[in-house]
Amino acid sequence: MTYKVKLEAFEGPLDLLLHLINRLEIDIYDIPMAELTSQYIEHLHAMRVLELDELSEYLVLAATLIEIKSKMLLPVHEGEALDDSSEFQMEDDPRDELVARLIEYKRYKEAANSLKESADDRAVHFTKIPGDLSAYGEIAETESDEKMNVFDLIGAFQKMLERKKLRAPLSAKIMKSEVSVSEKMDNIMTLLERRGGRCEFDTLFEEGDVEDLVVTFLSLLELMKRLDITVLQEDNFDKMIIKARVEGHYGNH
Amino acid sequence: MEIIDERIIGMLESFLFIAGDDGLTLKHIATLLQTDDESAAVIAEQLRLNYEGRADSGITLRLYGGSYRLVTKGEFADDILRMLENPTRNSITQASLEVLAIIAYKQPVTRVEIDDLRGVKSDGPIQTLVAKGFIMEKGRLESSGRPILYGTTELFLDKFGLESIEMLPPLIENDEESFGDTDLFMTKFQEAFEITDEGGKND
Amino acid sequence: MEIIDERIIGMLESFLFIAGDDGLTLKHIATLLQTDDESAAVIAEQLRLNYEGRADSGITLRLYGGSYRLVTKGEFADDILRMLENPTRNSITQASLEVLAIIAYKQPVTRVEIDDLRGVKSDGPIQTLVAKGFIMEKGRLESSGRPILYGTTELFLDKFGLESIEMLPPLIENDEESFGDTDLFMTKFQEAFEITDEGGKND
Repeated sequence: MTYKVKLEAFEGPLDLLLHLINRLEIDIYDIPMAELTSQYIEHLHAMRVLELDELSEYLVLAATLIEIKSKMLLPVHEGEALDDSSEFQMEDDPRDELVARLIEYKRYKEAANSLKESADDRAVHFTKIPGDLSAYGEIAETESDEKMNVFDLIGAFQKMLERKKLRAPLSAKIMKSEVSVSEKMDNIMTLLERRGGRCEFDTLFEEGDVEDLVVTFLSLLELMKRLDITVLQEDNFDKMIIKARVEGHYGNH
Repeated sequence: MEIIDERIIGMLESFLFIAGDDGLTLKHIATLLQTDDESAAVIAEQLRLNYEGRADSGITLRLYGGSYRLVTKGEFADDILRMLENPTRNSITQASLEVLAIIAYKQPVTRVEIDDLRGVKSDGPIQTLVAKGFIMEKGRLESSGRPILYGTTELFLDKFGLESIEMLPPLIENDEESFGDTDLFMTKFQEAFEITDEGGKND
Repeated sequence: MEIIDERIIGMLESFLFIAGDDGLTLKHIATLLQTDDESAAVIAEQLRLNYEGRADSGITLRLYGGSYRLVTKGEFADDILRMLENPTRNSITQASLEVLAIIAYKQPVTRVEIDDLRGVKSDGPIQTLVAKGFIMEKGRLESSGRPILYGTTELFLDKFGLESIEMLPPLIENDEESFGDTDLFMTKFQEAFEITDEGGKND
């Protein structure tokens, strides 16, 4: 029989254990060790087909579960009280440590969820790039010898990436004057004319965003197809040269 | 209530506008407005109230990580996101979030402590969080191996909408009730009945 | 006169706010507000009138070179000079920090590459960083114009407490986490179960 395992990504053995406790509606303060252990191990069997790095961590917890289970099966040594204080020493429940770990882990798991919510709330507010103060005058220098923090660099970089995501559509995407392939073909021919009929392939690709570059490339292909230009490369890895067709020369036919 | 000069509110707005993403601390605002921290806070609050009260305002004022920043109002988020080609919202994995939560609450904290708490290795998430600028090294523990102590950054406070690390919501203490919905339901049920009972006695 | 929806004025403000110094053309505004050029112009004019009519507003709307952009009001120009005298933390501005981060991680790198990455001109910050001795010329790119290649200096390593440039913490440039153990886990998990399922049917 293949048992059904809910396909969920577990963040580790404790996470899997919490999941089982929830699903089996177990009272965490009175865990039926036999049931939980067998369920846990069943899951491990299902997961064993995966070669997970974390498998060892799951196995460690399995060992712990089995150990607790066996401890609970041992008879309690009742007659061993040697002094009066013993009645205050409640019998240590072998499950205590595990329960404490689970509860602690669960607290942070919940904190993680609330952080996520908080981040989602924050993400609906956008801000702007700082204004260029140098337009107003010289910025005062507060020279200091203090050490700088390399993690500030990372923060600055991440902030910039985020800002770029916003700027891309605002500045480039919609505002850009789109050059069509036919316009670009004209531009290239004019340029070639001005340069005495030839130029380096690379010079055509020096500026523009990806889209411009694609348009330029398509234009070149079209011009080549029409035999308006030829592209030469003298030697392997040499610079490619674009030559305008000389009137009257139609290839080598 | 003291009436705040309208001009000084406008002045603050112009400062905040220029500061943009960098934001301004209360101290900095006080210096710029040539006043004390307390008055600066009052003026900032008035500016915020102005924004919130006006439907024709697209921006508002927020305090994140100790810096006041002008930000767009949440109600326009969808309109703004519509312009983005591929709006990638916080793509942070559950594992990274767990590690981040542990660091946020227990900082400064070592990797081993985090591993122990989660029951799994946390190297990957820690590396991700450093690269995202949410956590940083806050020194080393003076013990064998001198392990790195991790703490959160200002960017973390900013991106998670927190005024300061003290403003993190408290961890759930004893969450006997939160285990299983049935328990929660029973507790609430009992509470409800206790109230009714007491009400009865008072008659 | 036609009454303009207050919300659309707010929406325009939020768009203009994000656009910053680049501003937005009328055409662009019309697209964003999903209306025609004429209405867009009316809405923009109303926003401008709102700003001009309010003493507690520090910003206003200007049309320069075909682009609408938010600017601080002229009357606060003298006050803004105080921001020059009281620059934000560290003595290094966010802009310089960004440029420094790009150079540190991507060196050797040309000014054009830096501009592209940031989406704004970076001449100012580059000059500042050269003057501070954090970056320097590391040769020229062998292409037309032979642009300068920038890299970080020894002083940079020293100030940031790095033994070598390799000691910079790793960076993630896209939002995807490269440590996607969970995804891999899920894929493998599902694969494994599909196989099991098929096995079952054959029985």
